[in-house]
Amino acid sequence: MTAMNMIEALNSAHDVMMARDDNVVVMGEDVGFFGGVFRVTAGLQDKYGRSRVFDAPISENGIIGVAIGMATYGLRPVAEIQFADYIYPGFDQVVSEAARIRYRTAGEWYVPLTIRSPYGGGIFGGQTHSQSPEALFAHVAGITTVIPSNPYDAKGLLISAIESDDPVVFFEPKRIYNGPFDGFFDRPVTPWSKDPRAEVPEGYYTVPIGKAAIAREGQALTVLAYGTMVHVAIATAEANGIDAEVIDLRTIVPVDIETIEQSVRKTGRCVVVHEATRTAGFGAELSALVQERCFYHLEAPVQRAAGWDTPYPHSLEWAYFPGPIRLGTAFKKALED
Amino acid sequence: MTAMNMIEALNSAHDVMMARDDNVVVMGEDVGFFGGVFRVTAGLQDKYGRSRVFDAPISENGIIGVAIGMATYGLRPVAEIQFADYIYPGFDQVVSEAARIRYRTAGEWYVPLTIRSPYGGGIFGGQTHSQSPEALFAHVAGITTVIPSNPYDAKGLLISAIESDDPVVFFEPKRIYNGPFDGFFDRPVTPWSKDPRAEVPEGYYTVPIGKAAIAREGQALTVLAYGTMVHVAIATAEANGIDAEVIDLRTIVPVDIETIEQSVRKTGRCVVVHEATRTAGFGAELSALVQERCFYHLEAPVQRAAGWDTPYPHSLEWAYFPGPIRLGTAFKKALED
Amino acid sequence: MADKIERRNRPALSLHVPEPDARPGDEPDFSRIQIPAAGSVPRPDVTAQPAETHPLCFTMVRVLDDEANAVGPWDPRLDPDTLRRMLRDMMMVRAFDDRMYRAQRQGKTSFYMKSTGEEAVAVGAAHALDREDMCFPTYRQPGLLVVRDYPLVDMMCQIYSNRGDKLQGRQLPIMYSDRAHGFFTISGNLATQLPQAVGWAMASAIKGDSRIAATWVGEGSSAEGDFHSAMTFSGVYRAPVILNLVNNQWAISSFAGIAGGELTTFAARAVGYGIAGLRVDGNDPLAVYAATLWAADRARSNLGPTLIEHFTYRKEGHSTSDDPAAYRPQGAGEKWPLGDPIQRLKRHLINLGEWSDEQHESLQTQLSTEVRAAQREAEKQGVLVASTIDFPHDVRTMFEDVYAEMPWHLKEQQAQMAAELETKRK
Amino acid sequence: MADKIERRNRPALSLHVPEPDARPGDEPDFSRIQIPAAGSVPRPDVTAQPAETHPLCFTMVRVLDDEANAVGPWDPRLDPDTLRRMLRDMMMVRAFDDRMYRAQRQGKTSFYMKSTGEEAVAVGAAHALDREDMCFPTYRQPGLLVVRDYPLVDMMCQIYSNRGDKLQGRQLPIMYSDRAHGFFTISGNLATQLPQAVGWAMASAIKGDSRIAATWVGEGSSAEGDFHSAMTFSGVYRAPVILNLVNNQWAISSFAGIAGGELTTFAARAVGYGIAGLRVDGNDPLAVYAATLWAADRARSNLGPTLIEHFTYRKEGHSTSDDPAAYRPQGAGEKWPLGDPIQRLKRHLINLGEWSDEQHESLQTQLSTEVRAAQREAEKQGVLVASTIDFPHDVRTMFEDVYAEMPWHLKEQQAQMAAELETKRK
Ligand SMILES: Cc1ncc(C[n+]2csc(CCOP(=O)(O)OP(=O)(O)O)c2C)c(N)n1
Ligand SMILES: Cc1ncc(C[n+]2csc(CCOP(=O)(O)OP(=O)(O)O)c2C)c(N)n1
Ligand SMILES: [Mg+2]
Ligand SMILES: [Mg+2]
Repeated sequence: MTAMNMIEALNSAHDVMMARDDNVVVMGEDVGFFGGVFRVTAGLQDKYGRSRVFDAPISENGIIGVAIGMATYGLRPVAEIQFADYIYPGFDQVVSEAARIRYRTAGEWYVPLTIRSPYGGGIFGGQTHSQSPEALFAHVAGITTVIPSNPYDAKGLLISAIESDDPVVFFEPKRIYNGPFDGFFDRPVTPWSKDPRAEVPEGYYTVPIGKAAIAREGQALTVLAYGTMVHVAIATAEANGIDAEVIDLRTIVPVDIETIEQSVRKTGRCVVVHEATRTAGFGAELSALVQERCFYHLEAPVQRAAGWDTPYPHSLEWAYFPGPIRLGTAFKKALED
Repeated sequence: MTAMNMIEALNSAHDVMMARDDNVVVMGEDVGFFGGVFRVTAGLQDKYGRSRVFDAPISENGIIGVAIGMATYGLRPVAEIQFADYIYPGFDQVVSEAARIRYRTAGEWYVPLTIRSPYGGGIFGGQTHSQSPEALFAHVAGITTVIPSNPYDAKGLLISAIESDDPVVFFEPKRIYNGPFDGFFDRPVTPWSKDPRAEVPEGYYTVPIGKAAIAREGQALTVLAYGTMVHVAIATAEANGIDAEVIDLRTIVPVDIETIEQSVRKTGRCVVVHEATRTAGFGAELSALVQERCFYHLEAPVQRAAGWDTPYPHSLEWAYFPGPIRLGTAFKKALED
Repeated sequence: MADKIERRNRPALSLHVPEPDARPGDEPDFSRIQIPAAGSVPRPDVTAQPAETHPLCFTMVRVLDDEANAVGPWDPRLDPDTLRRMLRDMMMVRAFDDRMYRAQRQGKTSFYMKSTGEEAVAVGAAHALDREDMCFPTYRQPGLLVVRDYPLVDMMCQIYSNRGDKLQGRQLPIMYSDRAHGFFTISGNLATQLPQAVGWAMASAIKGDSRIAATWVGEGSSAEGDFHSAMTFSGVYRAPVILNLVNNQWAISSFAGIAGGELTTFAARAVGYGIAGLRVDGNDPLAVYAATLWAADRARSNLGPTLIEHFTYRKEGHSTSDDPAAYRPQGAGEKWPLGDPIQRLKRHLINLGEWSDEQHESLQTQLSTEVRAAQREAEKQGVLVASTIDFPHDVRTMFEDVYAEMPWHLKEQQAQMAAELETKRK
Repeated sequence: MADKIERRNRPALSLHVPEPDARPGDEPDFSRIQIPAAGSVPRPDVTAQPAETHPLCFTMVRVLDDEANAVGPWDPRLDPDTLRRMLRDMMMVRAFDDRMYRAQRQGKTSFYMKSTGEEAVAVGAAHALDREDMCFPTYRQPGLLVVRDYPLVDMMCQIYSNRGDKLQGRQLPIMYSDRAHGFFTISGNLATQLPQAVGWAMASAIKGDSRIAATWVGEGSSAEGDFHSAMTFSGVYRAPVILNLVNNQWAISSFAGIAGGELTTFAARAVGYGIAGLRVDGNDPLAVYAATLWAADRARSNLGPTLIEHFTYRKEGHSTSDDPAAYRPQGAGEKWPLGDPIQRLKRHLINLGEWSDEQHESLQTQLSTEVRAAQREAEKQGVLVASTIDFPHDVRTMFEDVYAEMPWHLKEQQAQMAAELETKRK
């Protein structure tokens, strides 16, 4: 066990998998010699050579399309999209190709591709370094979408993603690369090294895709969250003295419905949180699922606390970000009614 | 007034607007001399000339990107994407550009662009001529998404879309271009000419964006639908003798929340239907909204009846399509509980 | 409202919109098409620098001359058996097309697309490739399957979406897929196969394999961003891939000028990316064969990709959903100055004394019989019946292969669907 | 698992991954860069066929020679006042960059990007364009705004996202936008501006206007599909647009070879699309000016687009978030064989007897004073303070301009946000 931050844990996942399976290759803008703008692939080119870790032209369409071709050959490409905001030029290859090739060929070909991308706000990145587009992928049958919230999960889930025989979109909450962020932007940041979830085994292990974790147990209220928002949800509960059960979904699709149902049946109240814009966000799906499946256990409407339906404005970042106040309001509303 | 089918009504909307405003130009694959693969732009090149109606290279990215440039000059381009399934290569230009330019420039530039595209299944078009991607656009702040269900609305809404100073994604349910389809695929199709909603004024008129219509009044149950599904919902109600109120949303975003709330408050029961895949579809947003805003009026969980979470399979079309049986089951469930 | 028009002392700008030389009612007009003499184009060494091939992008590699004799440095000097087999394969594609087109017209399936007039493009290439090389085609290269002896019955079952369809009725007719025959699943979204082919080829290079990839795209579809990705990535990493651009002059109703064909050749794109390029008479199976072999040898020597423009003509409608009489002169295909690939190879074989009209006719009959027999066989497994719930495939299969393992929500939906079907059946 | 490797009697394939000539620790190595003599390139008539320009894509239009004298047919013969103004504009860009870079380092804003070494690219072009022509830039052409006298204070307020920022703090620093100055809003998503510029130019042509458009893209970003769209559409419709490709050798940490620069020039792309192309010494303001004017005249004559590759060097880091010492030799910029654009124009003016070291120094001081004064002025309206809810802009503005009219759901959210802020303030 070593204390690793998210970046180190993700780097380690690459390292472990590249050593185990020489079909694993890494491609993306600036991922080669430089090791990625967030350093997630640092050292890999040195260790595994230029034909397994290399820079790609600035073409997300090309990166994903080429990676699909590699995957159908039998490699397990890991493609980095520098920021999730830049995945759209490659959207057709994800939706029409990666997601559909297994189906289209009745299983004759499949796409063991991992698309990694830093996502989410909180770093003053402005409109195009802050987006959370997970809902767009959740709607596409055939895509698995994974979002870790701590170093231990990040490594274990990335290994599972690389081992998955299906295309996985793996979003990394960049705000918590270096330390958990509780949404109190005016307080000093604690690094991961102080956190038990940063105790990461050096070797191979997996965290299963499709299984949520209970990040905080509680009786009064179920909070469904993922990524950075897990930490904000916990901090909100604590700041308001609310006995909330915070579920860290970890995988968005397929979502762990059992864990969700169990918790909501117990608490009878539910708040869904995410950083993405609210309308038609993944929170809508969660809210719909909960009320469909736990309607008679619900004592109040399922609340959503999310990013506003606007682009992510540079200087108004902390007005956009769904911090402890927005969450607190939603928690209280869910408890009041 | 003339009886027009959807295609004629849409063609007429183009004609009216091109005659009124010479900033209106039309571009897309095969829309020029040929008049579009569904003939929606037939005759326009002849009438308005090649520099206002012309064929585009097969590049949805180019079509949308170029149309955005035209819109920022001050034209009102109407861009046809031949099938909604082919909009993904142009997705970045829609999401990152069309949707954001007004915001990014604090209103200094804006994008009066209409993107028209036939969408939905029911014509044995297989996986890539059948998709319903409206939820992907609903999640993008800055985009207005409009879906008509009959010739009168189609013309009036398309005129409103062209006049809108914001980018509008205008999806045309291709299954009902020639006649309303009630989901009973084994019965003969009635042409629009037999339907009062096909009585369309020849000249200028508008149907407002953001306003739903009550397609069928009822007391027992509220059904939220759009496009082809409006007809299927009505037929389902009738086939099962259910006194359902069917709301034709017409605009997805911004959705007409007042009409929805009023109806659900009255009926206490709600079913949301669409053809798109269920998970993270627009039905999730509708379901979430209804339970958030009408929770204490709801006597049963909001039900969703939708396309399955699979690609649209060619020969199993009628197993995929959310027809009267799937809807009937949902209606009954919403009434039973 | 539009910006106020600024003209000052400048002349007014105007928009140029390309228009084909002839429209319905006009005589077909191919006078602007320049056809270099067969044999007039040099053949660079396979190890040549890309720049040495660039002049070839502005002319045309042709082997069969007007008398159907093979001339010049690109003559692949094939033995008569191979030539006869190529002839047979092209004839088979045409016989198959005719039969299946008719089946669609008879309502036995929803859709069909022919490759009439373009048979040489796929058949010539498939003969020059190794059997193990991987193909990433569009919908107009069924010839690849025919050359590789993919069973006709399997093709037809796919077209009928019937019980025998290994794709379980999921794909539009003619969207074949067969891994064993090195034929990648055809996508409905144009041009997506291009970067995929490049990626497959890069993977082959990464693994030290020896197989190369070949891909095809229409001139119309070459406007998609995927084309640019494929050119860029294949050049940068010297991927062992052949990028075939089939310029059949039309993209549904849009002529090649709308894709940029008015400005230069499509082969010229190779120049801008610094990769090898060839422009080939696509109705000349020997030229297609020779160019493909040259490009394949080059790829196998780690010298990277070649872009080949196949200059040909889409003789019939785009698909069964199309009527070209609405946008181009009738009978244009008959007047195509590069002739018909089957007729040209037939004549060549006759010139060589290796074929005769009688043999040709009897082969024709034999192929037609084969196709009919296959059709009978295929139809035993059903045809597509649109207005039915007697689906050829168990509806439960519909939920398979979305993921490797079926997640809970698909299992639930699968059960709902089964119940729905029960209700429907009642 | 990967396909079984097929090799038979074939040699093993291998992947080529381009690598720059020097890495940290090495001496900067520009020995592979070929620099034709200034004045050696012919200047085709503005009405020339595109093909006549294609040889120019493989050489370099240069006006200022090693002694900083203007030579050859591309010499635009500018008067000394214009030359001095160009010099001043480039110096202003550099002074501004230095100051704002420092402001970012002092924590006054979140981000900054310099255009050091590349000032001629924007400044030369802006002088050759009409004031009414429309620019679709990237983040490395602030020179366009400087030439068009956009107030420095306004630029700075944008950088600070402060109360004076007309973009209301919504955009990342340096993502300027100003309609009145013909400067289109910069996008964070690379290359999207290219087809937009083409569309704007097409609109101008449709309306019989006389204004043309110009756009810029980095060599790295030219790999995006948008580049292909822009080349295709502008060629097909002969759009009056200038497509500038700024090859500054680097895209963050990736060298130009990763974008295809190992294979041929970027200007060569023009050949493949059949449009006019030029390759220009981007550190030579007179060459940039002359090439732009040529392309502009051509566009104004309805002769369509020109692709111009500006060959230059990104002397500093990609942005304040980058440290080039991690991937390229230190001091490489100093050794760039095409020199510094400011020094070259300065020397040229001195050669002409129209400038002196003293004048240069005093201008330098004056510009620096101007910039500082502007900075003081701008800072009166605040700087970016990250950890605060004392937002420079009323939070309610955040919900404006998403749509022309605010829909109900944004109104609700706006009210919620206002309440939230109240709670926070407590
Ligand atoms: C992304 C995408 N856009 C549009 C279409 C609709 N479409 C199908 S075929 C076709 C024409 C293709 O022409 P070309 O590439 O020249 O190929 P050809 O049919 O001539 O073989 C079009 C526009 C599509 N299938 N995919
Ligand atoms: C679509 C997209 N992909 C990736 C990025 C991240 N990114 C920002 S700048 C840059 C490098 C651009 O290099 P180049 O085009 O050469 O321009 P330069 O910075 O050299 O001026 C990258 C990869 C982005 N902004 N947008
Ligand atoms: Mg074609
Ligand atoms: Mg660069």
